[in-house]
Amino acid sequence: MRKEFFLNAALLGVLLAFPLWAWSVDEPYLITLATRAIVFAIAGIGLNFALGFGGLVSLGHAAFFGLGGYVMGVLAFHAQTYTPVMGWPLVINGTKSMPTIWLIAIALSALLAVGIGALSLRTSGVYFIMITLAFAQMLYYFTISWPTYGGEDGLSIYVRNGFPGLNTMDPIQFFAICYAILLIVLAFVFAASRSPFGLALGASRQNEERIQAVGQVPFRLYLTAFAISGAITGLAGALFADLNRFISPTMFSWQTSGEIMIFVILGGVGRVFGPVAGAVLFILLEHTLGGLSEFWHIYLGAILLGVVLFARGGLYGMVAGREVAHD
Amino acid sequence: MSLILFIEQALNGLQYGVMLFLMAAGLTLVFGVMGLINLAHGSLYMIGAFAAAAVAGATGSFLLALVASLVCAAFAGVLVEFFVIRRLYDRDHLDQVLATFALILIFSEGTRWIFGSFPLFLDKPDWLSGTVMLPFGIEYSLYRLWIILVGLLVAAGLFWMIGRTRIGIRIRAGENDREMIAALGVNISLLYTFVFALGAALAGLAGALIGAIQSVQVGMGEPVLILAFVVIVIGGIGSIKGALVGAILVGLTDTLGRSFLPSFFGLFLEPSSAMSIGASLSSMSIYLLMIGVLLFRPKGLFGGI
Amino acid sequence: EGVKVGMITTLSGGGAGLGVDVRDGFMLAVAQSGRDDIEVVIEDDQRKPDVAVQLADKMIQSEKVDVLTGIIWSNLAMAVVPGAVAQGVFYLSPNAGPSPLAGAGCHENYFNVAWQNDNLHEAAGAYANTAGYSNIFILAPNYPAGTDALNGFKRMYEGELSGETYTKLGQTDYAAEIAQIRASGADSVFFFLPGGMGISFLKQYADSGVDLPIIGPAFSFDQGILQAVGAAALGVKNTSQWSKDLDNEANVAFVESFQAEYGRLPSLYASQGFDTANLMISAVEAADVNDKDAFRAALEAADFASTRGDFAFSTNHHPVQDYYVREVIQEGDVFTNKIVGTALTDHADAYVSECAM
Amino acid sequence: MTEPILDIRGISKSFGALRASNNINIDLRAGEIHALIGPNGAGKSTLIKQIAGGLRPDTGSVHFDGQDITALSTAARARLGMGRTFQISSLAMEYTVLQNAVLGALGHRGDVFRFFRPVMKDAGLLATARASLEQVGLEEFHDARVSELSHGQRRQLEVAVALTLSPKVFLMDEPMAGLGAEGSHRLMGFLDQLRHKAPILLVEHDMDAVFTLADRISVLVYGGIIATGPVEDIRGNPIVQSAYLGEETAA
Amino acid sequence: MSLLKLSNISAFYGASQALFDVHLSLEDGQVLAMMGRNGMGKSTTIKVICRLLKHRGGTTMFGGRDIKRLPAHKVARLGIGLVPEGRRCFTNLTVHENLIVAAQPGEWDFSAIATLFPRLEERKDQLSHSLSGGEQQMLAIGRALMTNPRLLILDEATEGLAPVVRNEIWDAIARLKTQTGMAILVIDKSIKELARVADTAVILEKGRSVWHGAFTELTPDITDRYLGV
Ligand SMILES: Nc1ncnc2c1ncn2[C@@H]1O[C@H](COP(=O)(O)OP(=O)(O)OP(=O)(O)O)[C@@H](O)[C@H]1O
Ligand SMILES: Nc1ncnc2c1ncn2[C@@H]1O[C@H](COP(=O)(O)OP(=O)(O)OP(=O)(O)O)[C@@H](O)[C@H]1O
Ligand SMILES: [Mg+2]
Ligand SMILES: [Mg+2]
Repeated sequence: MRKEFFLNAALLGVLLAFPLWAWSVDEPYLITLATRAIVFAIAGIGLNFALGFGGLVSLGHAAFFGLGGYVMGVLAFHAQTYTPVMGWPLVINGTKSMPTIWLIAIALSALLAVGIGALSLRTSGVYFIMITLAFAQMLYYFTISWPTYGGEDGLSIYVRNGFPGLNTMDPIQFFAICYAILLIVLAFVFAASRSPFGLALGASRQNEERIQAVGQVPFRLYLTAFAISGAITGLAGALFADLNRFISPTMFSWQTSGEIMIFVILGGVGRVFGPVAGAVLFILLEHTLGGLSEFWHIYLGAILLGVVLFARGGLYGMVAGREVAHD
Repeated sequence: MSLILFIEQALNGLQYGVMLFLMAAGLTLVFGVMGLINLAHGSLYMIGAFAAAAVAGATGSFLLALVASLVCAAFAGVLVEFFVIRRLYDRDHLDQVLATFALILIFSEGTRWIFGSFPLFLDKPDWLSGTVMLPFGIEYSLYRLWIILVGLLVAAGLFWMIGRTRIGIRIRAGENDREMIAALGVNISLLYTFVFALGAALAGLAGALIGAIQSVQVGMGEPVLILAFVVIVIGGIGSIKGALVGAILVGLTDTLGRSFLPSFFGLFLEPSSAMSIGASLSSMSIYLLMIGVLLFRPKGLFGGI
Repeated sequence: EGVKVGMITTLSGGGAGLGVDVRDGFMLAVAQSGRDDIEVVIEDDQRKPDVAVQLADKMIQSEKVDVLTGIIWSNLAMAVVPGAVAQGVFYLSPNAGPSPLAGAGCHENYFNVAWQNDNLHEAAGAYANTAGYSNIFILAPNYPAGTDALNGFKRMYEGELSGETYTKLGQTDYAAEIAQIRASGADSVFFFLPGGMGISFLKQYADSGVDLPIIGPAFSFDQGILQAVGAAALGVKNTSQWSKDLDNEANVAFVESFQAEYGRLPSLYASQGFDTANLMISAVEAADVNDKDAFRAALEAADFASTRGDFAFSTNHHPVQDYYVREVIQEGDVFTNKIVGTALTDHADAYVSECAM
Repeated sequence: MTEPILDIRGISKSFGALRASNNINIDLRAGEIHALIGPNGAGKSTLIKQIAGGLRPDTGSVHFDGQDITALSTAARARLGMGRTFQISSLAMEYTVLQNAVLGALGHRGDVFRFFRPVMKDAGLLATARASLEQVGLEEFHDARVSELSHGQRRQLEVAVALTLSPKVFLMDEPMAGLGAEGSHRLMGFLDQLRHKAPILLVEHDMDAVFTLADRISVLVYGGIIATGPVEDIRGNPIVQSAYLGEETAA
Repeated sequence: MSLLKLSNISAFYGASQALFDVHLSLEDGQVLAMMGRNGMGKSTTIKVICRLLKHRGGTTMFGGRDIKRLPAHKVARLGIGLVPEGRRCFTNLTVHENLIVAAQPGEWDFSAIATLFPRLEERKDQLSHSLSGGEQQMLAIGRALMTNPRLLILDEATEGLAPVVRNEIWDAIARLKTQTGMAILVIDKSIKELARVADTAVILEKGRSVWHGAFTELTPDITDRYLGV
């Protein structure tokens, strides 16, 4: 417990100190890299909420990540071109305001998650993995062939959206926004993991019969968890789109779902900070190994393999001990 | 649309289904029966295709190439099982996901390192080339007919092994409770190595057979992997019969969707949008099928408990 | 003095062959120039748009490159190019030429050294006319490049269409489409199926008993891929702005030195990489890269010996060049292409007028 | 006599050709322990499942506290006050003993959709949980993980969790199974007290326990109830002796 | 020489020690009763014997061999048949498949089991997960017998069985002992029933074997102290 606390603090500290250092030596790219890690971490935290706490192994979280991205892209695109998103039955205009975009991304992702969840939760285990994948794949194929927003080519939003009082094009300021969101999301997930809901959700994952016998309905717990999970990942998608100032169907691809899942597993399933550690390590590896050789994926694979084989429970399992602390 | 074309497309769908079954057969075995999520199944498929291409290139013999695909993939399977998978049986499914994802990276780039970045040449042998005339004047590829035959043979063999032999019973028992089956005196480790190797060999064989009419290149395994998962989930995990039925359903849906959806939309939309709407819908069709099946049968068509 | 180049290209995974060729062609030209003041930083984009964007940021912000190049895929180019040129670097495209960047989205710092995406398909359409085809079946994957391909083809083609089909991106089995072709009563087939899709299609087509003539853009008949298609491609006509047997001094030297250096025949992509580098070198020799206007003018002049013979930029910084018809032939064990005609001469692209430059 | 709290009327259930419940009528009244005995496979657990809601009867109805609950879900029945223990322990294996008990208390209180208050610091829940753990004798094991408990300890916890629900009736499927002699004794003493709080429908093969505790016994054979009555009647019933008890115990 | 002999066994679950100093021995044809309160280490000792849990200290000898280095399946093949706590039937197999899955040739075959437990024959093709608790228990016993072991281990094998069936099982154990000379290690809570068959007994208390001797020497004093009855 103490160890885990220390690790959490160190992680957050490094994540803050590194970009500040990069800023001081004028390496904006490194700030962007850290921002990228943070955005992926948020996506991972979202997935972890369903996967780690609720045992809902979703291979379709790209659906929410992509939706968040497309919310940003579509709204900003219409704001850029001064065309309404929708003219009927009510007029909706585009926007370039980050907070508005986030709220819409969160709301729509939660809504989509409720829809997908309500259907998918009839199944369980591997069937659940595959049915969530199916939903994401459909969105993927849909966006690829949907010409309005660029199809497979995606859509560039040349200027980052605005946040009151900040210059979002400045890497360090955009980083600060993402970092603050990370902290808020972490705080929420941390509280939720210790809350009545967290306890019930965890019990439901371990034994549905048990949770029913104490008078609760697993389906409602799962659906709520899935919606929250989708909302967080959707928010990450919106941030990711703003980070790249670009959206494309790749955000919906199963590789994206897989990558988000890798962050979670790598960091430690069911640990509040696990996905943060996972995303940071993954980005770090990608960044440092990429230059080594054309065949750097081999090294990456070998390292990941080493982590699974020798570190039970991911990085957090390795450093902070195997057992997940629940209280 | 003529009836003949419809029959021909249905036949194509069936054939595509059997091809999908070949890809999925090894996966059902390993996944359904051993309860192991093996994302590297696609890599074993790729290894089979590359081994076949290399041997066919060197010897010119297609049969030798098939043997090579079986042997190499099985061997890779044994290595993987022994060094990696074996340590993961009593772990979470998610650890298996991460480990086998890592294996994909290693295998893909390893293959590219050995064979280079360009697709390889692998062709069917002369004695399987050309077409035959079927009733109704349908001209059909001999090789594709041959694949149907091999696929059905594999299905029958697996069906018999899993359902009727003691090895099959033991494998299934091991999936349920590894510790207990060992405590009853069954060498489950060895058995699992065998099953994994068999699954790998089947993947490799599929890679070689299908590689002969598709492209043999790095990354060929991943799309197949998804399809194969779709197939076995529709059919019900652990059921060979389910995999076969699921594969044929997917094959038919995909093929018929591709060939007739655009003209269907053409009935009431202008041609170019009918074309693209039809095409997008048909690329989603198998996922729609899967969702539909799972909504009514949450454990797949032939899924057990 | 000197120039720093960032190359973002695909070096791992399925599409790596193209990136490797572009890089090898590019680096060959750099080496041949004998200049030691050209520094090239190469990174792998893994064919992921977000990674490409990230690398572009890195190249521009940390490496402070003057020139970016290397991207293979249109969707990655669309992700990277607008942002990069807006930050003042030059982007020289060795492969992708999406239409927005040729039309309304053109930019003074963006130069395409390969072709606009529609060009090879337009050439195929033009060839179909000269070959006398009047009822052709056309197919391409269902994504923007596929739509562009069919539109490009139709722009030049004057005959009837017996059918038009979009396939799934990444599709590997074409039995259904081939059956449709057979049933459609077409007199010929045009297809655009890049990479493995094309290999699968050609092999299956050859095995189907349908023997209508096929035409396609060079992508499916390129040196890197032809060996994998094998005899199934023999005799197929394809359109390209380059061919190994183009008889000009620069090309002969290129083919020979590429083979000597890398031990394989150069591909279309290698030639494009090679030309891109030579264009850049010609500009470096003429102007200082820090003087953006002068450097741009030097690029616009396109004063270099292209492997394709005559080469010029139109006002939207896309090539004006000839497009050839090639036929797949066998030379000993090797399958390769031979020029059999010219489809379009001094051809620009359809979007020039939309470019405000 | 008082109105029965739990009243099962004419329940039938078939699995294919097998008739696992055959027109069963059984009731449970305040303050009593009603034991349900019968050979293995007679349909006792199947009946309990239908009462608790895990299984829908083909025909017949379940009345609880004067209300027809046949259509309600397991969770809804639990909230109405049905406490249940499983024949094969069914607990949250990764949680500690205390967490499992708190879970019961929380489920009973019903406000699970709260995201901000730490649940393991909730005094009300903790008090309920601790009290019920103490009643079954697990007070020393608060922080032990359920996966580390022995078989018998799990059975005790199972009862404790049911207690946290302060149920109106208990359905207990073989609570003694797996308990040692001492544990059985202790549990018997405990159930003896418990019946005054809430009546118990007890499925049990431990005849010592049944004969000591039960106020009434019903005998289930091949899905049908062949006899219901006070202990002496059942013990003396010749059919019960031959079909279930065997000579020795009957002697 | 003893068929089974454990001396000085210590064993751990992760970092926590479950067995400290366990000794026991069992001869061919004998029945040993292992007793103790809940959680005292009985099942853990069984796991050590079957090599499902690796012990740290002490020696385990079976049939004159040190089995410390053997994997579980080899130990089982030396002739140990286990009926584990909690049944652990293969729920995805039918009754018949459960029985033959690990069968070894010998006196106990399907028809012998069918005679012992007619109910199993009736349910032959049913998946075992839908069996009643008692039926599963019968199946677990049958499954172990089908391996035709030299040593049969019954960990609470009569749990959840109707009294008649339980009687049958005790009768069967008695018969096994006299007729086949099979050695049996049995854990059960009913001293009265154990007394029918057991020759010797060992009592575990907090991971230590605190008493062993002939079953007849078990005085009320001892059972009261260690078992609470
Ligand atoms: N889902 C099912 N499908 C088919 N048969 C079933 C199913 N569930 C139970 N059975 C059968 O119904 C009968 C009654 O089972 P039940 O579990 O109710 O018995 P029980 O009286 O609780 O027995 P025990 O005392 O052994 O626990 C058994 O023969 C069992 O095999
Ligand atoms: N998997 C495990 N991990 C950690 N500790 C365990 C595990 N299994 C058992 N223990 C602990 O080891 C001790 C001995 O357990 P064991 O199961 O051997 O008891 P037992 O004598 O068989 O009890 P019972 O009669 O209740 O079955 C117990 O205190 C238990 O908490
Ligand atoms: Mg029962
Ligand atoms: Mg025990």
